[in-house]
Amino acid sequence: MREITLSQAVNEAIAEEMRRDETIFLLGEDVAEAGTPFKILSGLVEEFGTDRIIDTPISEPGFAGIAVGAAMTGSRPIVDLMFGDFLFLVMDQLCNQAAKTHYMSGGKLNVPMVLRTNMGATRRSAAQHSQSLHTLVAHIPGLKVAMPSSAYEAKGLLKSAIRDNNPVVIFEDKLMYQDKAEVPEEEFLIPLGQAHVKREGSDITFVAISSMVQIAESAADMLAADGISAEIVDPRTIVPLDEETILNSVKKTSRVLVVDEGHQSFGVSAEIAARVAEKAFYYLDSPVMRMGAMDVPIPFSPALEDLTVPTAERVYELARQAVRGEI
Amino acid sequence: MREITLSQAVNEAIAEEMRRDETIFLLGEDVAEAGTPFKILSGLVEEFGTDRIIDTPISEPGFAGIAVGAAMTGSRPIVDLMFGDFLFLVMDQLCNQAAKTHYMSGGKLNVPMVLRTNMGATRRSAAQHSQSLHTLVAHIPGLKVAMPSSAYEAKGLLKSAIRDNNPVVIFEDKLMYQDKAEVPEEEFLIPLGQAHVKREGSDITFVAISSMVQIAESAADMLAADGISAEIVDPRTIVPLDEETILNSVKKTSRVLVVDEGHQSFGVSAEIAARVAEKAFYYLDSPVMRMGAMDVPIPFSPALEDLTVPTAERVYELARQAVRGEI
Amino acid sequence: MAKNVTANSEDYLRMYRQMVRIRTFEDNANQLYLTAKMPGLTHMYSGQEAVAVGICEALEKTDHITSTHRGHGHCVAKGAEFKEMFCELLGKAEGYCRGKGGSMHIADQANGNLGANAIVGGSAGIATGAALTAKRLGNGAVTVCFFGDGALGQGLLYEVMNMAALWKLPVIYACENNLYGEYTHVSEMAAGKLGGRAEAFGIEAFEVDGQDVLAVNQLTQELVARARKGEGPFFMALNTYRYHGHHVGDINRTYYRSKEEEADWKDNRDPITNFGAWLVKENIANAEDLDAIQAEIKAAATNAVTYALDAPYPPADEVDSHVFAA
Amino acid sequence: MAKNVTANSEDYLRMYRQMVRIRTFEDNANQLYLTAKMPGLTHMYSGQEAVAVGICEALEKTDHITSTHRGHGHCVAKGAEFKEMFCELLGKAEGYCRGKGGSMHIADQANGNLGANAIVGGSAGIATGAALTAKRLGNGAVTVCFFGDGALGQGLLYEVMNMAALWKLPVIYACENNLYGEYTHVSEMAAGKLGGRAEAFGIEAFEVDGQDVLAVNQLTQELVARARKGEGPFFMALNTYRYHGHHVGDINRTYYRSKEEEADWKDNRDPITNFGAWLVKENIANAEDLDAIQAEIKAAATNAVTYALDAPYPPADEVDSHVFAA
Ligand SMILES: Cc1ncc(C[n+]2csc(CCOP(=O)(O)OP(=O)(O)O)c2C)c(N)n1
Ligand SMILES: Cc1ncc(C[n+]2csc(CCOP(=O)(O)OP(=O)(O)O)c2C)c(N)n1
Ligand SMILES: [Mg+2]
Ligand SMILES: [Mg+2]
Repeated sequence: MREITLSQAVNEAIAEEMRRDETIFLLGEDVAEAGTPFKILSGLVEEFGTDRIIDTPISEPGFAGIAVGAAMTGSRPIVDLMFGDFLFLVMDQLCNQAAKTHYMSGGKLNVPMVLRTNMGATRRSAAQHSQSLHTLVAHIPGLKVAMPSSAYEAKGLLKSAIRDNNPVVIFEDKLMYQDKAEVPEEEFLIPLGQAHVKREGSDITFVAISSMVQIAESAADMLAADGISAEIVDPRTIVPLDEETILNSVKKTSRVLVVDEGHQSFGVSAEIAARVAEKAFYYLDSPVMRMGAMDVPIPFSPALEDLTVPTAERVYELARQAVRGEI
Repeated sequence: MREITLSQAVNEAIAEEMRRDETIFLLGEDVAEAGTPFKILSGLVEEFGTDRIIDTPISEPGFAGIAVGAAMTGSRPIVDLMFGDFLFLVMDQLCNQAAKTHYMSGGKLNVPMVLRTNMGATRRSAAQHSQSLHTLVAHIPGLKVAMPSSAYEAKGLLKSAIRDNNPVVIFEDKLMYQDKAEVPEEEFLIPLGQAHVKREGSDITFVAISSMVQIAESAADMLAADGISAEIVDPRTIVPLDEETILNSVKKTSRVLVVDEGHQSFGVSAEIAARVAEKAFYYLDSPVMRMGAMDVPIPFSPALEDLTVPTAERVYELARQAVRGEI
Repeated sequence: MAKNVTANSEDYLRMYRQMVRIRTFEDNANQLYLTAKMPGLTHMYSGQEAVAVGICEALEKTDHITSTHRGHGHCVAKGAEFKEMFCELLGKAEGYCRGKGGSMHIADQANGNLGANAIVGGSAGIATGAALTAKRLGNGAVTVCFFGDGALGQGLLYEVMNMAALWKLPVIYACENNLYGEYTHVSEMAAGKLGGRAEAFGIEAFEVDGQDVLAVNQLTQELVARARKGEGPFFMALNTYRYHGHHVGDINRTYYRSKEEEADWKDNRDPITNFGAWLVKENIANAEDLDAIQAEIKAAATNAVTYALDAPYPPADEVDSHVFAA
Repeated sequence: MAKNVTANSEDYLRMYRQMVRIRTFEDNANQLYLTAKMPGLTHMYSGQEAVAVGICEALEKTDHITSTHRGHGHCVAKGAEFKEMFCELLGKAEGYCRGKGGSMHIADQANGNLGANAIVGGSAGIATGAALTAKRLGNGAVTVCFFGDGALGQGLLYEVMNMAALWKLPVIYACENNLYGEYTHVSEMAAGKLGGRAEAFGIEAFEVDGQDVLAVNQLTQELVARARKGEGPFFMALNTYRYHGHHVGDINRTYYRSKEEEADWKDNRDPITNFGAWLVKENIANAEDLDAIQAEIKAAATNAVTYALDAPYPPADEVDSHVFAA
């Protein structure tokens, strides 16, 4: 199968959906001629025009709010939020308005919008351009949250998100934009709320989110050399969360390590760990483990930054100890 | 000992600290003559003047940002955020600026500010005035988060928060403002990061936050009638979290139910449950349980709203089943 | 009060009726609250009727509005019915939002009301987005964004006014200046000139007597027509006054405005009384006609209240429906 | 270029030196990036030197500034040293922020620089808050808030300008209009007139040639003096230009501005060249003096770069220090 980059996958997903549905438009900073600083959207303005690929001023709360209103009145806007760290600026529009409108109106108003943004550290971008803030929106009822782990997921999830009748926030790992994966030429969708067992195994389950799937795969390779078999579950969306697939895996392996790039405390890894501890408790052979980013603002210095996020070595080490009964 | 309301406790704490330290001032909407809509701050402007009790326009991001800058330059501002739901509006100033400044400056700049706000549903205030959003700030490194469970805690924690050299967010339950508790006349502080064992017990631990301590107490009373002894731990601050007190209690009782009024999924209850599942795993006799608010926007209708938050009956029921081994 | 260029007797009487309907709705809501039959809090629109009616009478059903915490007036003016409104205020299943929204989130999408909002200034983006949809679809719809003087403190408004101006969106920002945000006077909350805040973005700004329904209606008709032609956005400052406290029952705060000021507005500038007098003077109606209208509306409100009080709450299993749309 | 009323030869030469120091700093930073010695990204201030220097030379050490993502110029102009700055850019322990902040968060609190900010417009509140402290303490300090034309899109700015105006705070909002926010022209981002956005709040607004260090300095001196007397706040729009791409290495984007435009600014409006020529014309320095200054600064920069490249990274255990202050 052909391989394309995650960036191309996003571009294709948007182009395909925009061709299909006139009500879709996209807005954000430097999305048109510039195609975003990451050049993810290059070419779209040439095909769809500045009427549908709209450059905004640097007004995140404002254009997020505009998207909410457009979505309530028959449009399907896609918001491009240049960095995930800017989520803090749009929280009111996203969480007080978009997330609650359907419920508050007793089901009469819909907000079918997608907010695409990114996450991920180790790009030496320092504390305000390196955060992985998906937990914040996952905590707010009414928002769906997708976490693609490769170009394949990026395309399939984004297409589903665009067709969904609810506000969906999608986090792309900015270090993965140039990573390639096999992506079919034919149209496909990945449903929101369906986890993927990325690798089967029997001794321990890794629940790994976004780029942490790659980390988990490297760790699993290292474990294999020790004769330890790891299963990898990629939830793909954290809201809705496919609890069943996760629990089934843990029930089979009896051990779990949740790996996520958000800060560990009060993070997504806590939710998954808590569900396992509640619902697969009697199947567990060792403590529920998790690994997130350190609870520190992301430092600029490369010497420090690399210490803050989960690595394959540390995942491997922790898993090995668990399987050996050392934890 | 004399009893005062939570509202009076907050008022006293601010007045005492402002008398002690000229650099403290307070700002927010209708805080001066009006003394806030809840009348919590009545009398302060008469004593301290409009120079130190400052009415602002309806500009939450703006005055939060002003507080950050004032704090960086030698003031100790207290921000009054009228409803916890407006946190979404100040997230950038709080989480990208206040929380990270000390770290990003390598320890050279401090942001000694307090943001007081509230939480809590069942006041028929609907989806945008009923949220309990403490998880959001707890997830961001650099912020401390206090959750007073009575007038006593409200006073002691707020005084510590004002003296702390970091940004501290303090959530008062708006249903508790008129609740009375014993509060000493003499000056006292409650250190941030020290849990309180509110009631000793042997069969199950309730970790209960803010007003959920009252719920846990009612449930414990009901359990006592069944011959079941519940211990109640009130963390008092969730950042820093006094993990040791919680784990010691669980190790003793071998069962835990975390009760919190934030939405259950991806909430504070998940973090505490996950820590227990990791660090007290071998002491547990039954699954780690938690109860938060339902994962729905808070509905207006009284018939629905009361279903969304934990109640003593449901806590009692769950605990009883756990102790009887039915879970 | 100047005759509208385009309105006829029927229009005038409908405006009168709509203003009376708002006042009557609020009187009943107030009573429900004071007798502890209404849960929660609500904010009375009484005194500001000419704003909502003058504006909404210049709109089509297919035009949109966004509303505020003080939103009953907008809702009635845009075409809502008493029964569904009272049901909503009481948290009943037959309310416009099945009781889930309540007073502060009442919406009526069938009539183009995108909803009240409990975040001051929170709907400025929504209104502007609705106008963007209209522009893209080229359907000629106009959106009016209602907000109070207090909302001028919110930065979001300036962000979206800038975009509306850049993109020439068919949206009208209607600032109801009732002089106070809660207990603070507009002069302590807003530096400079109100209209200047729109003019800064190249948006034409207008000021109008918000107690004069015809003046409001005339100006709105002009602006709506221009907005439909792509000449928007526009900004209107409407000078008005709220009769009640900030919210129902909130009556004992005398420090922020004087009883004389209140009396002056109520006695001399009441939009319904004045418009009624004008209708009589112009021989469009006589005093008995107006009394009959009032009586009829009062009876309709009483009926609706009775109905709503007896109506069922939503069933418990609705608590977790409508979190996500299908 | 008009002589300053208050400045003398020494002042002029210091301004010249400071502009050269900024340009030289940036040339070295650019080189470090292009040779892959510098981690991350950085935004060059080259071309805008007269703004930072003209303003900061009118300030005392005890006055505050807040800076932006394009902040090296402000940092140098407010008194920072090359060594600590390069160490910071390279993530070394001796950097102003122990390597934790980097280019986008460099701060130098000893000289009153409250820090660069990677959130566009993010420091508007901080600057205004610093001015509130100054007003409360009555210490006469003034704060200058630097921001780009792009930051005019952020609502926060309007919220805090309103409060600054209401409370008469000693803060100067300095908008560096270099015509672009990333790859978008200011005319596509900002409707209306730049200065009008401050005047809307009753704030006096000024426009000045940001390539003329003396004009900038003269205006700032006047405004700082007035702000110290309680006549603030003020707003300045400074017309300027950035020579490099939006960030270092970002050079292949020709669609948003023309090579001719770039050449025009560099060839005809360079703040250093023009000020140098003026110094010679006024007999304050001759060409050799200026060459010597340039050479000396170049050498100092080279030394600092060498030092910083060899300097140690912070130890691993610093990763979780400074999360909370003691
Ligand atoms: C963001 C936000 N801040 C504060 C409040 C609390 N609040 C509700 S109404 C109000 C005053 C609003 O004043 P204005 O906009 O003039 O409307 P009015 O009440 O006069 O109709 C305030 C401060 C809120 N609901 N939302
Ligand atoms: C809130 C926010 N939105 C977007 C960005 C991405 N960004 C960084 S610099 C920039 C352009 C800023 O333009 P301007 O304020 O004119 O400053 P200049 O780069 O021209 O100095 C943008 C959009 C950001 N850092 N912060
Ligand atoms: Mg008002
Ligand atoms: Mg610029």
